[in-house]
Amino acid sequence: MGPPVFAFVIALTYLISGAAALWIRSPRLSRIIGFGGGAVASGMGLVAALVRLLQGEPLRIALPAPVPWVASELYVDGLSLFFLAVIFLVGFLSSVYAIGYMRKYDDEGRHREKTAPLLFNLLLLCMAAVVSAGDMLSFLLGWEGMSLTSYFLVVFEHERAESRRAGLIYLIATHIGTGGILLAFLLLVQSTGSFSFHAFAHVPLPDVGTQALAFGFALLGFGTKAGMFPFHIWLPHAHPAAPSPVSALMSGVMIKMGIYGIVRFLFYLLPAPPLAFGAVLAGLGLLSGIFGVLYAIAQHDLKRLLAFHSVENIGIILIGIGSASACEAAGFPGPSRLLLAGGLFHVLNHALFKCLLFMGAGAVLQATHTRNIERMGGLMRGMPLTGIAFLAGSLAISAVPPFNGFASEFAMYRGLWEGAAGGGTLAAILITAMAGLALIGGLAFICFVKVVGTVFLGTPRSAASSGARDPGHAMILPMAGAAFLCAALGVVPFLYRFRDSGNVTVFAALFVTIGILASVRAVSLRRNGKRVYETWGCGFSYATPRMQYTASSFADPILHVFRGVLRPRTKKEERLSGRFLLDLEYETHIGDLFENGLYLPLYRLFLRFAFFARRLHTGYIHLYLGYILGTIVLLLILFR
Amino acid sequence: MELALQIPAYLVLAPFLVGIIRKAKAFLSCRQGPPLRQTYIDLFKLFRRGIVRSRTASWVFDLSAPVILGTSVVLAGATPLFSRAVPLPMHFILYIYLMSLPRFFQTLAGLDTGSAFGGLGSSREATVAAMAEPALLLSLCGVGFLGKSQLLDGMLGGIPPGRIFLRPELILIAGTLFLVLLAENSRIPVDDPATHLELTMIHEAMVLDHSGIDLGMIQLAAALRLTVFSALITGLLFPGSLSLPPVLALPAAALKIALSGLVVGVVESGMARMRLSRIASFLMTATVLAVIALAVRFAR
Amino acid sequence: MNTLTVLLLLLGIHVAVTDRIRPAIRSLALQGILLGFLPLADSAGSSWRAATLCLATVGVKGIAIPAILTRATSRLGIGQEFESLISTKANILTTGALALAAFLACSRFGLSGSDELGAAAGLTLIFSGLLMMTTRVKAVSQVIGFVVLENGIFLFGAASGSEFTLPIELGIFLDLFVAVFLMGILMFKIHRTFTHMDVRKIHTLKD
Amino acid sequence: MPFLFLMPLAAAAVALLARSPGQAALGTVIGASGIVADAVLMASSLPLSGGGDLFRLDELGMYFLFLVAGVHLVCAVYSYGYFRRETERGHLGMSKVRKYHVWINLFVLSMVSVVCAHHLALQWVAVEATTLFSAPLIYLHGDRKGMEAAWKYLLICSVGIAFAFLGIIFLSRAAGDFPLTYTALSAAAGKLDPRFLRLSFLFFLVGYGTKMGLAPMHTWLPDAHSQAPAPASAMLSGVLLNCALLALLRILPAVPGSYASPLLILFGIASIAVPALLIAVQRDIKRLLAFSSIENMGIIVLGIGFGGGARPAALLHVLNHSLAKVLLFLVAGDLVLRYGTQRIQRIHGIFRQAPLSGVLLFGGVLAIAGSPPFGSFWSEFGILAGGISGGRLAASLAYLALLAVIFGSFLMYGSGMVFGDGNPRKLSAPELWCLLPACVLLVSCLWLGLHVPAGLYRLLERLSATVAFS
Repeated sequence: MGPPVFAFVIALTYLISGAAALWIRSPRLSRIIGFGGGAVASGMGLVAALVRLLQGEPLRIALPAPVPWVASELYVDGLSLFFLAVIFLVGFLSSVYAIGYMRKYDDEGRHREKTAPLLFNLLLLCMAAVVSAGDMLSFLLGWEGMSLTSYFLVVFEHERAESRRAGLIYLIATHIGTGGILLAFLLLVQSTGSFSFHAFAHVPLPDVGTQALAFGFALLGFGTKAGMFPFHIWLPHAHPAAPSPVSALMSGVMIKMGIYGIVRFLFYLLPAPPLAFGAVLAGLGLLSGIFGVLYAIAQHDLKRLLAFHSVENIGIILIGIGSASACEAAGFPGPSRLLLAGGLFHVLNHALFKCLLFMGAGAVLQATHTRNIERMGGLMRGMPLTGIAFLAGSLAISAVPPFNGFASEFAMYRGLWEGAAGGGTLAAILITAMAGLALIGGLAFICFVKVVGTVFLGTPRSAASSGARDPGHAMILPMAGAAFLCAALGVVPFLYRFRDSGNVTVFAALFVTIGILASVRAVSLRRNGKRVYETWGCGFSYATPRMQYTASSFADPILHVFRGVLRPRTKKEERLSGRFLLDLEYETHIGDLFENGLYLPLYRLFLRFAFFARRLHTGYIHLYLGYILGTIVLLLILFR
Repeated sequence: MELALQIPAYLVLAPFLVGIIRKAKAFLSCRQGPPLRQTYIDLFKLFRRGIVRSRTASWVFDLSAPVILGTSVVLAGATPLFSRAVPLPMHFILYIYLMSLPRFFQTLAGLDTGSAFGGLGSSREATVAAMAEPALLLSLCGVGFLGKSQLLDGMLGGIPPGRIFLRPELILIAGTLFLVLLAENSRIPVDDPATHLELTMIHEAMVLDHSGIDLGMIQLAAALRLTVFSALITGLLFPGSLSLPPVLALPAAALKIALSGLVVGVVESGMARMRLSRIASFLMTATVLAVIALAVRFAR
Repeated sequence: MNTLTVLLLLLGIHVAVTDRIRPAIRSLALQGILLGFLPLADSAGSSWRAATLCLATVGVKGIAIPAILTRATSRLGIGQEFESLISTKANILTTGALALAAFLACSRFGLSGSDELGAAAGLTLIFSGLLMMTTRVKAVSQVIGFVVLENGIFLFGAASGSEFTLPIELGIFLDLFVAVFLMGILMFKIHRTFTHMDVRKIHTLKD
Repeated sequence: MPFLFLMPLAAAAVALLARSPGQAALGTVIGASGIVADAVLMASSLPLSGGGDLFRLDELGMYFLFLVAGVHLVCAVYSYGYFRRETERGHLGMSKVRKYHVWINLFVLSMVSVVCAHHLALQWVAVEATTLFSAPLIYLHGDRKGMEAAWKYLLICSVGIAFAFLGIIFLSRAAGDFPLTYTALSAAAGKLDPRFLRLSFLFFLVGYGTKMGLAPMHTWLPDAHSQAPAPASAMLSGVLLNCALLALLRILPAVPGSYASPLLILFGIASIAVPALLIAVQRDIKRLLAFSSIENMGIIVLGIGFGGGARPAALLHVLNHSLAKVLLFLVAGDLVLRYGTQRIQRIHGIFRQAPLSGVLLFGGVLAIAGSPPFGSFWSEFGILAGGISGGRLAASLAYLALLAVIFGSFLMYGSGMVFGDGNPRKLSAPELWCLLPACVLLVSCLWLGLHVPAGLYRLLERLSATVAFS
C-alpha cells in the first residue's frame, strides 16, 4: 500500500466515522464510533508519519485542484511529517479522551452532541492538510477548514452567550490572520508567478522591502493563529469556551499551525531572511512569553489560565525559531540547528503537556462544575490519578527537569549560548533571549505552583470539590499516556539526539538519591513514629478552608512587581458604622492590556464611523438626489 | 578518591558554614553565639525524631523533604569544591533548572497543609526565585564564556588563572552571584532566617509544618545549597584553589567556605531587611550587573 | 433654430423659478411641443422619420405627461404652491448660477461642435431639473423636475446631433411615458395612504 | 431568440388568468424553464443576432442570461411556497399574487432584453424598463413603507439612468460615424474622441452605477430590497444589479484603462467601505442583505478595475454573489415570515428551532462573507491576487481590510441568529417549496467552492478578454 493510498485511507476513516456518528441513534455508540474512528485514524497516521520520518525523502502527491488556474499537490517533507506526528499524537489522545468526556452532553437531548465527532475529525483532517499542503491554495483551503471547524467546536455550547462571543472573536481574529497570510503569499506569488511552494523557494524575491512586507503579513497571519503577542487576544476567549478535548486539541496543536507557517515561511520560502527578521520574531516571542505568563498568573479561571500559558509557550517556541533564523543569517549554522530543533521539539512537548493539562482541567471541571480555581482545593485526595497526571504536566510546563519541557528549553539554551559565544549584535539578541527565557521559566513556575497548590492540595473550598472523584478509564488513560510521554521525552532525547548523556547520569543520580532518602525517611518514621494532627494555626485551633491562602493572594507579590505593565484596576468599598468597619469589599481585576488598550478603542472608533455613516442615510430623498448631483459635479471637476 | 570525597565534604561543610555565619553575626553584635558544633547537634537531633504531620497534607508533602535534600546533594555533586573534576559533571542550564525541582516541592508542601502561612511563604519564595532566575542564568552563562565550557566544572576549571582584579567581568559576575546567593538562600536583606514573626517569613513560613526528620532534611538541604553557592563564588574568585595538591585541597576548601560564611555574616549584620516589594528591584539590579558583565566580556 | 432653443431655455427657467404648479405644468407642455418641432427644424427635409418623432414627442411630452400631471394636481387637491426647501429668491439665483455654469462647462469641455447654444441650454435644463428634484417638497414637483431634466437631455442630445434608429427613439419615449405614468400612479397611492404629498415627511426607511 | 421574449410574456398572460397562487407560480416556473431551455439550446450557436443592429447574444450575454434565467427559475419555485404561506395568513389576496407574477415576468422580459441588446441605446431603454417593471413589485404589499421605497427607487434610478443617457449622447459624439453597438465600439477602440469618451464614461459610471447600487448613489437600494417580497428582493439583488453591471461592461472595451481603472477602483472601494460601516450597525435583516449587495457590486467593480487576473475572478464573483445572495434572501424571507419580524435581534436560536433553516442561513452567511469552502472565497481571492499582481497594493489592502470587517459583522449577525436559545414563540412548520430552492443554491455555492470547473473558468477568461479596457 503506497503512501497516497494510505493517506487516503486515513482521511476516509476520519470522514466516515465522523459522518457515521451523525446518523447513529444511540449517543453512546455515536461517541464511540465517531471519536473511536478518529482515534484509529490518528493512530494509523502517527505510525505512518513516524515510519516515514525515519525513511527520509519528501513525498509528493498530486491532488485534484479546487480551482483550474493552479495545480494542487501534497508535499510532505520532514517538517510536515514532524507536525503530522504531533497532530496525530495529540489527536489520538484527545479523541480517546473525548469518548469519555463528551458523555456529559448526552443527557441534554439537543442532538448537537452528534455533530461533535464529525467536526473534531474534520479539524484533525484539515490540520493534517495544512501541514502537508504543497501549494498556496491547498494550504488556504486546509487553513480555513481548520478555522471553521474549530469555530463550530468553540461555539459547541452555543446556548451560552460567552461561547458565542468567544467564537466570534476567534473567527474574526483568524479571518484577519488569513488575510495576512493571503497577502504574504500573494506578494511571493507576484515575484515568482507560481502558487507552488517549490517555486517560492527557488526564485529570489526582488528586494528586501518586499521580503519585509511579506514577512510582516506572514507574522500577522500566522502569529494570530499561533496566539502570538499582540494578536493573542482571541486565544484566552476561545480555548476556555470549547469543550475540554477541543481545548486540548486547539491549544495542543491547532495554534502550532501558526508555528508551522512561520517556520515554513522563514526557513523554506524566503530565500535568505536578514538578521532583523529573526530578531523581530524572537522579540515578539519574548513579549508573548512574558505577557502570556503574567496574564496567566493573574487568572483564576483554570482553562483561561491554561490558554494564557499557550501564549507563553508559543512565545518560547518563537524565541527558539527567531533566534535560529538570526543565527542562520549571522552565519552560525550549528547553533541555528540546535535552536530550531529546540523550538520544534518544544512544539511537540507543549502539545503533549498542554493536551495533558487541558484533559486534567476537563476532568476537574467535570468533577467540580466550576472553572474557578478559588472554589477548588484538596482534589488530590479524591482524584489522585488526575492529580498525579496534572502534576506531571505542571512540572513539564514549568521546565522542571527531568520532564520534556526542560529538554526542549535545554536545547534552546545551548543554541543560544553557543550562538552568543560569537559576540556582536547576535550575542546581544541571544543573551536578551536567554534572560527572557529564564524569566519566563521562573514566572511559569509561580503559576503552576499556584494552580497545583490551589486545585489539588490543601483543603476543599467547596462541597463539589470535596466530593470530586477520578473520571473513568477513557479519560484517565490518555492522561496517563501523555504524562508518561512527558517524562519519557524528558530523558530519551538526551540519549539519542542531543548527545548530552551527562544529563541522563544526573537524572539517574537524582532518582537514586531521592529514592535512598525517601527510604531512609520511611525507615526512620517506622522507628520514630508519625503523628497526624491539625495544621499549625499560629495558636488558633480552628482553621477553616476560608483561611487558606488563595490563588489571588499567592499571585499578588509577583503581580505587584509587574503592576506597571499589567495595570490592575482595583475597587475598594468600605461600609463603616461609626468607627467600626462592618464590611469591606476589595476587588482587583487585570484586563488584557492590548484588548482594552488597543482593540476595544479601535472597535469603538470604528463604531463611531459607522454611526456617522448611518446618519448619512436619513431617508430624505432630496438628500439622496443631492448625493448623485454631488458625485457628478465632483467627478467632472476631478476626472476630466 | 577525591571525587568520592566531594559529597561527604559538602555534607560536613554545610552545617559548618551555617555555624560560621551565626558565629560571625553573634560576634558583630557582641554576643558569644552558639558553638560551631551546635548546628551539627541540632541536625542530628532532628534526624532522630518522628514527625507530626498535618491532616490535610497529601503525598506531595511526604515526598517533599527527600526531593529537596536529594536534589541539593546532586547539585553538590556537580559543583567543584576542591578540584576541577567533579563526580557529576553537569551542564549549567540543567544545574540552574534542577534548583527548581526542590523549590517546586517545597512551595507545594507549603500549600499542601492548607495553612495561610505556608501559602504566604510559598508565594514569596516563588516570586523571589522567579526574579532571581535571569540573574543566575546570565552570570553562569558569563562564567561559561570565560571558561569556554558549558559544563559547570569545565567552566570553573577553564577560567585562566591570573590577577583577578584585572578582570572586572569576573568581579561583576561574582557580585551578581553573591546577590543571588542572598536571595536564593533566604538571607538578609531578602529574608531573615532567624525571624520568629510568621508574617515576615519567606523560607521559614513554608516549613512551619515540617518537623522531625523532614525538617532536618530541609535544613540540611538549605545549608547544602548555601555551601554550594559559596563554593561557586569562591571557585570563581580563586580559580587557583581548584588545582591544589590533594593534601592542601581540603583545608583550602574549608577556608573558602569559612571565608564566604564570614562575608555573609558581615553583610547580614550590616544590612536591614528590605521591604518585600523592594526585592524585585534588588534582583533586577543583579540582572543588570550580569548584563554589564557580559557586555564587558564581549567588549574585549 | 436658435430662437427655438432660447424659447425652450426660457420655458425651462420659468418652470424652475415659478412657485406655482399650474403655470409650471403649462410651460412644461409648451416645452414638450416645441421640442417636438426641433427635429423638424433640424433636419429640414421632411422625412417620415422626423415626422414620427415629432408626433411622438408632441404626444408624449406635450400632451400626455402634462395631462397626467394636471390630473394629479387637480384630483389630489394638491394646492398651487410648489413649497421649496429654499426660498424663491434663492431658487432664482441658483438657477441663474447653474445656467452660467452650464454655459461655462460647455465651452470648457469643448462641446461647441454643432450647436453650442443647444448643448448649453440642454445642460441648464438638466441642472435646473435636478435642482427642482432636490429642493421641492411635493412629490408632483419632483416629477416635474424629472421631466425638465429629461427634456434637457433630449435637447442636449438633439443639439449634439445624436440620432438613433426609430425603434430605439420610440422606446425611449415609451420609457419616459411609463416612468411618469408610474410616478403618477404612485402619487395617487401615496396620497391615499399618507393623506399628504410632502416628500419631506416620507422618511421612515432609514438606518 | 424571439422565444426568449415570448416565454415571459406568455407566463405573464397565464398569471393574469390564474386562479390560485399555484397556477400562477406554475406558469412562471414553466416560463422560466422555457428560457433556461432556450438558452441551453442557443448556447452552441453563439453569437446570435436579430432585429438588424438591435439584438445580439454573445457569450457574455449568454453568461448573464443564464444567471437571469436560473435565478428566475429558483425564485419562481420559491414564490409558490412563499405566496401560499402569505395568502394563507391573509397578508395578501389573490389579486396581489397575480400582480406579482405579471410584473415579475415583465421584469424578466426587460432583463432578457438588457442581456440581448446590441445597440447601447436599446440597452439603455431596457435598463430603464427594468426599473419600471420592478417598481410595482416593491410596493406589492401596498403599505406605506413599500410606497416610500418604490418612490425613492423610481425617482433615484430614473435620474441615474437619465445620466447614463447623457453618457450615450457623449459616446455618440465620440464615436462619430461608428454605430453605437458594442461590437462596433470595441472594434473602434482607440479611434474615438478621447474627450467625449471620458465624459461619456463618467456619466455611464454614475448612471449605471446608480442602478448597480454603487456608493454614494446606492441609497435607493436598501429601501427597495427590504420592502419587496422575498423572491422579488432576491431577483433585484441577484440579477437586476448584474444587468446594470453588464450595461457598464459593454462600453469598457472602448475606454482606455488608464482612465477607467482608477475610477472603477475608487467606486469599488467606496462601495465596499460604505456598506462595511453600515452592515456593522444594521438592525434589519433584509437591509443587511441589501447593503451586502452594494458591497458585492463594489467588489466586482473593483475587480474589473484591477484588470488582468482580477477580471475573470470578478466575473466569477457575479455568479457567486448571485447564488449566495439569492440563497440568503430566500432563507431570510422564509424566516421573516416565520418569526414575524425583520429585526435581527428578535431572531435567535434558529438552529434549535429550525435546524435546516439554521444550516442554510449560516451557510449563506459564510458564503456571502467569502469564507471557504464556498465559491465566493475563490472569486474574492482571485480579485485580491489580481490587485496585488497588478501592483495596486494600497487598494488591495483596503479591500482586504474592509472584507474582514464585513466578515466580522456578518458572522456576528449569523451566530446571533443561528445560535443561542430559541424564541419562546413556536414557529410554523417548515415549507418544503421555500427550503428546497435554498438547498439547491447552497449546494451550488458549495460546489463552486470545492471545485471551480475548468470549462467555466476558461469561459470567464474568454469573457474577460471581451470586456478588457482598450
